[in-house]
Amino acid sequence: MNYDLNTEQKMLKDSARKFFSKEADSIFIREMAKDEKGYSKAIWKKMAKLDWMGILIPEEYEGSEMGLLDMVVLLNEMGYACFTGPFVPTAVLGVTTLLEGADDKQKKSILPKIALGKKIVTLAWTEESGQYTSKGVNAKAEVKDDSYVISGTKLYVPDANNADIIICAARTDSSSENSEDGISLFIVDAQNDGLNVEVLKTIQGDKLCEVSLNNVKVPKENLVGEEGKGWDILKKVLLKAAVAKSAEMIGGGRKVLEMTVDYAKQRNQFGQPIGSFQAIQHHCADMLTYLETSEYMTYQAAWLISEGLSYEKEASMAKAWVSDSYHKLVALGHQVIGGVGFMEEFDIQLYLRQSKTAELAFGDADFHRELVAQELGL
Amino acid sequence: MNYDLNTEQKMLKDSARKFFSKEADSIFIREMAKDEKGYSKAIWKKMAKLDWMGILIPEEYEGSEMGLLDMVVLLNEMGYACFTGPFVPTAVLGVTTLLEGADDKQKKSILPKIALGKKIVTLAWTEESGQYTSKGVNAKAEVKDDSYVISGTKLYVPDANNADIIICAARTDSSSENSEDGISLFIVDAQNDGLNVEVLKTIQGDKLCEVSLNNVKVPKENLVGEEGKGWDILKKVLLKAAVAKSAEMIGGGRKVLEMTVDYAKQRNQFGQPIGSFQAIQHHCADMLTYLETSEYMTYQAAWLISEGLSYEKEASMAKAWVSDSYHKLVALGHQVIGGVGFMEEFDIQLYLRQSKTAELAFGDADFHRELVAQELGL
Amino acid sequence: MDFVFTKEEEKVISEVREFIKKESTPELLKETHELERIYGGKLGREFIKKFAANGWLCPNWPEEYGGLNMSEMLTYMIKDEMTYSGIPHSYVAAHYAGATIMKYASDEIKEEFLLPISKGEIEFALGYSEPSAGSDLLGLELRAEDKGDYYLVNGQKTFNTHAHVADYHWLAARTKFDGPKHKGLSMFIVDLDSPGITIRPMISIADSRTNEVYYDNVKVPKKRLVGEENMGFLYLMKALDYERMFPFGHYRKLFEHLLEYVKETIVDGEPIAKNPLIRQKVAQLATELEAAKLLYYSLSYMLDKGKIPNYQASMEKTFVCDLSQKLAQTGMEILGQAGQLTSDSKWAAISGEFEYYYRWVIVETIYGGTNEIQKNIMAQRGLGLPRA
Amino acid sequence: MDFVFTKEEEKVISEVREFIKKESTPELLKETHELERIYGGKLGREFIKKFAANGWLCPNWPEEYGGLNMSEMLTYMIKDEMTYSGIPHSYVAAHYAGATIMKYASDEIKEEFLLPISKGEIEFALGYSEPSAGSDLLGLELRAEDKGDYYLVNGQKTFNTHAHVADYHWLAARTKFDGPKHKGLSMFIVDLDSPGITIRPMISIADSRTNEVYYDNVKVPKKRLVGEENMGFLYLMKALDYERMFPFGHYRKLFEHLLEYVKETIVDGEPIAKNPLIRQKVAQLATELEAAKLLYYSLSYMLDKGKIPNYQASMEKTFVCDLSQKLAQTGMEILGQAGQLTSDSKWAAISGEFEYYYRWVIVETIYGGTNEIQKNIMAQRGLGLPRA
Repeated sequence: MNYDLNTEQKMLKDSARKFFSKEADSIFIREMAKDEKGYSKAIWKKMAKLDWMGILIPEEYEGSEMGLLDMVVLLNEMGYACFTGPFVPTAVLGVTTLLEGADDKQKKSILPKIALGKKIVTLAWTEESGQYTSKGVNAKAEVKDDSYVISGTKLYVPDANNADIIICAARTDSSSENSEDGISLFIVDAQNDGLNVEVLKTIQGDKLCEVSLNNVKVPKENLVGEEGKGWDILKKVLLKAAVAKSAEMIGGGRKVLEMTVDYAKQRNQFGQPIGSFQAIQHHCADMLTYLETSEYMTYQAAWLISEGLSYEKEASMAKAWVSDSYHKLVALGHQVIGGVGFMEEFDIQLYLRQSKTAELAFGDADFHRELVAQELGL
Repeated sequence: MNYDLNTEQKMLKDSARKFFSKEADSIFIREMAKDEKGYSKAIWKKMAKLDWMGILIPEEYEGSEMGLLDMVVLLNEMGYACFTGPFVPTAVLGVTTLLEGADDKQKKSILPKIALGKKIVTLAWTEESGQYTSKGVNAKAEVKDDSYVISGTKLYVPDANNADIIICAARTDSSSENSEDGISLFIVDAQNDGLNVEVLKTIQGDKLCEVSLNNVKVPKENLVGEEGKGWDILKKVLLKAAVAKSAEMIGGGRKVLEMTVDYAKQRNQFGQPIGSFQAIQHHCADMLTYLETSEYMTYQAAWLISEGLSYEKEASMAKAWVSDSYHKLVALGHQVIGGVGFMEEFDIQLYLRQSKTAELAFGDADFHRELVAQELGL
Repeated sequence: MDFVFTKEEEKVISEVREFIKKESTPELLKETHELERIYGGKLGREFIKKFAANGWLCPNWPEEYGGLNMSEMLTYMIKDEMTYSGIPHSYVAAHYAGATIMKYASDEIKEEFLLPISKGEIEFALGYSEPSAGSDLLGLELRAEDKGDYYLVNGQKTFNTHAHVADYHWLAARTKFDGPKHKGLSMFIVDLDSPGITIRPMISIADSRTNEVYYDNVKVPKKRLVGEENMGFLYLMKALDYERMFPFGHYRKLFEHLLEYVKETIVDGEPIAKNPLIRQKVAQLATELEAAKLLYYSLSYMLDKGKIPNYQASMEKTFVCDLSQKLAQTGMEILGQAGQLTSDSKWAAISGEFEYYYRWVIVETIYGGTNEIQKNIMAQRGLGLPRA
Repeated sequence: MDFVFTKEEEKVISEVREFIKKESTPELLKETHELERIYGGKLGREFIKKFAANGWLCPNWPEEYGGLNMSEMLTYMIKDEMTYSGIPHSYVAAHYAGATIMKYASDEIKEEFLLPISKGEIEFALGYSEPSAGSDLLGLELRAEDKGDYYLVNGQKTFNTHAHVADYHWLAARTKFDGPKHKGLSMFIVDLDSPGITIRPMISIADSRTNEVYYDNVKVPKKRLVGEENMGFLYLMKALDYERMFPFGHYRKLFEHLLEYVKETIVDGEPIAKNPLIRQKVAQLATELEAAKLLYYSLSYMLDKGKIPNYQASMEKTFVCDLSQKLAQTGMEILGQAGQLTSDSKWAAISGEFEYYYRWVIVETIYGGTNEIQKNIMAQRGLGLPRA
């Protein structure tokens, strides 16, 4: 076992830390939450120049082919900065879906553009129920001539408002008793007729969208993978995205712990720093424990994925554990910081919001515990 | 609203406190856990003289007809002393079952004897699954001539080893799809042929028994209530017994809190009483909160029952809340008392054991929360 | 024992309920929500004057001061109903300062303030916290110097929630600058439009407003000193004992909305009400709300018997505030993705109430004395454990 | 990064597994269980001598002292396997005292003790706690007075778990009676059959035995002083840093038994494995065991890199000990009524293992430093928070 990042990963981590602290301070984060698009094209271009979009993309498609562990290193820093925007939808969700399911032609046409920062992609999976289940997919896609025609409403689609391409899950066959059969994935041009995107307002101000599809025509060659077999792809994407989301959470958690401990050292009450009171010390110790266990769980899952080993159980364990832990960590941080932390201008609140949306994204703790139970043979 | 006991109840409480501290110190409690019978006949007689067996029994059957709230006052003190034995099986389980279901003749023949301390009664409900559910009742009773013939194995029957009469739940009809139909209750003489009792060893050393019935013949007139309608009786008995058990737990909880606070005041480490450390203070404050909320919940449920008002939701809430709270309270007490409390000779361990058996008796917290959900219309 | 309200109590409370139903408008409820349920908004003031005309704002006060001489039990019941129904329910003058004025202030102050308070005509803003005085109130440094006819006040307050809508400041100030800290505080009633007072907004993560209040050579007439000079800390502490109650009708209502949601919602073709996990969560919340209710009314019962709750009030406060956070989190778990949407989102669940409260409840375990301080009180006053 | 063991490590551990499988008997496991897994029983001694002959008792020790010069990672893996398989795994000499002897003791002591220790031939009993020295070790009062050739020792120890089966006492005593408390302790190795030593049993709620040890004018030869006089507290603290590990293979095994039970059990006609509540509980335990594993091996990784875990060891200890209590409680919830039955009851679930562990785990968050002390360490050493 080896708990350390390698030299390249450490460099990536350092440069990401510097990048975000320079480009995206907490004032910027607040602006983006209110901003219609929620991201800055200028920063996007800089990120592309750093080759971050292509971390998961094989070299043949212009990526750097580094793997999910490296992506996790970067996302950790993104979470530390509370940075949002279309990066994860594009470089994780979009790329992973295409890598798992797309044919060479599709990959060639999209992945290099992603790697160069020229295309923003997202995945439209969940619908009204908000559930990452096969039963939750009810949009319909019917064959008509050389096209599929898709209708339905996808919800909670991250950054669809910014996307050039929306990979959309829809049902091509409803006849099977097993709801996992009959789901297909389509590469949909966001400019397509009949497609409408509306941003939903969330507690974090990240851009989750409603994507309405009203007889949207998609050429047959835009089918990703086999018709009706989309669920096999989605299952893998879910777990990888869950690990990516865990990485953002451990980054946020690290920042919250730092803020909290700094405050506890500086704030005096009753003639001494509040950090000298046992109750505060124990809150901080609990936060530290939540954080370090979360880090280990996340890195382990990411490493397993990067190595091509079996990762299902560990990925779900990570998302379940990190979701719960981050929630508790932030609550303790607020409790230590007290009234000041309740104010909009203190940064911990940004992380309170982040923790809630991250908890819900790609399956919450209960959801992933159920997957763990399945992996245990229950 | 009135949170106070009335004068008679206070007197009952005081005299019970005195009685148990005189008759049943913690050495005695330890002896009884190892004793084959688990109770002292001499003390039983004294308790009978105090009219405690008849608290729930109407005056016409020689009881004092005081009601469940008064019983709870007494049981609170019994729990405080960690006192076990056939009192609850007889004076709560047995009496309540008979009051809910028996006919006048049956009552006349048994209740006065209970009131006078001359009969020990218990209720044999659960079986191998240990579940207080209708599906859990699978012993069979078949009509043969003027008798029912009962066969099956009842488990976790409290004090069956001491009982003169075992009221036994068995299935007289298995044809209905609804498992609640077809259950009947029988008054069974413990000396009956084919009936065998074996004491199971528990964590507390209270006397839960296996009662095997092998073609036990019971006269038809020993049927309690209508044939096949026993479940209606059991449902009520369950909730009343659950409240009685909660009363024992709040008594135990009070004692544990006292022991813990005493210890925290006397024990010095780092040059000061450990009770001056904030971590210890907060443990104790949490214990106090668990205790007082548990007391209120228990008394409210008991009062509702005593007044003949609707009590189902509050009774299940009480058992769920008290079971969880008592468990946590004892755990905190152990944490404060530390190594000394891990030793057999320190009394807190008696309450650790009591809390576990009480948690399981008459439905645990999960079980009663499910009942609460039903009461909420879910 | 007795765990129901009397017929008389039920009668009064049904009148209150009736009145609120008739008189509260959607606009009032909106204003109240936007003001985080404090008193002082335009519609709130109008409503409360009518409400208070029935004596319901300070029902436990003597009749001469505009009360009804009613029991604390009824007072608590009315407060519960006020919180439940979404009308303004956070009052400084009526529910914090009033009792102290009645007990310690000069006749002149009593005459000037008590009736207008109980009639809902004027409101105070709490002036305790300062940048260096949070949990440790004795750290407060705002100075009031005796200048003969008046006190000259200089310094800064923070987290003074009602200041932007209230008429007066219920001000704790240091009047003695040496000696033991707890023997140098005094209480004042200060016109908030006095020259030299500046009020600056502080915005919370629940979008609510609280304030910094700056005093720059503010002259406060001597007659506005409450009780004796340098006895302020005693008054503060006593007031906390008498006044500390934490009604939670709004959380009861929030729970009811959650329960309705659970009954009505079908996910992936299954009613979520059938899901054992959700059943457990909802039942647990209901159980804790029941326990909170019993704690809440135990305080009024004690008061009616002439006993002063102290650790009991800390217990109730802590229990309810913890519960509010559990409720918000559990609700969010049950609502799933829809829970994160704000009230103005088309797909928001339960009108975004949980999204809002999820942010709001952060402060519950902090203000009015943190959980940590309350637990110290329970341990030391309730159980006699020694101070460090 | 890398989250699997190397092939070499797997090879060693499979040899260990093989050996244990072959050599451990039901009688040994029974004795071990009855001795609460400490070393010192008759069968245990026989077994461990064979086991230690492979160098597996102190694999990280240098070869000259009977070790294999192996990595800490392997040492931790072997310890995990030992706990998992139910053989004796609580050693004072090999796992607590040994490293301190190696680092600080005289050559004479090293020569006399280190090889016998690593060969499993002798065992020590920990002699730290006293009636007035629990969490506060500096409160210890047992006196060792310098009498020229020997120390004269008087006083009382308590909770000295191995004393009734061990050969030597690893004794902390006060040798300086004035000045700062932490500069007056010394460590000794004392023959437990020395005249003047009395050992009295203390029985725990898990039926295990620990001891009070009384010293009445016991003469301890000077050569049995470990390291320098009055440096004992330093040695103790250093030893804690190096030696604090908390293997939990026995809890992993307990969980596996619970998982099997859940898979096999049908209640009221339904497999309990289908119950969503039980699924959540089991999955949560599995998840926490995974986190515990990662914490556990992080310590050995640090050690192999030459870093000394301090707050990390406290974290692992606290996490595992909390987990043991959750496991016991959750197991009991799942087993229902059958869980309360003791191992000799016909209807006991999982041979009464949970009933037993339910009692045992009480001590986990207490001994070896309470959770409260560990959290102080994490806050102060791990996060730099100031002492009060």
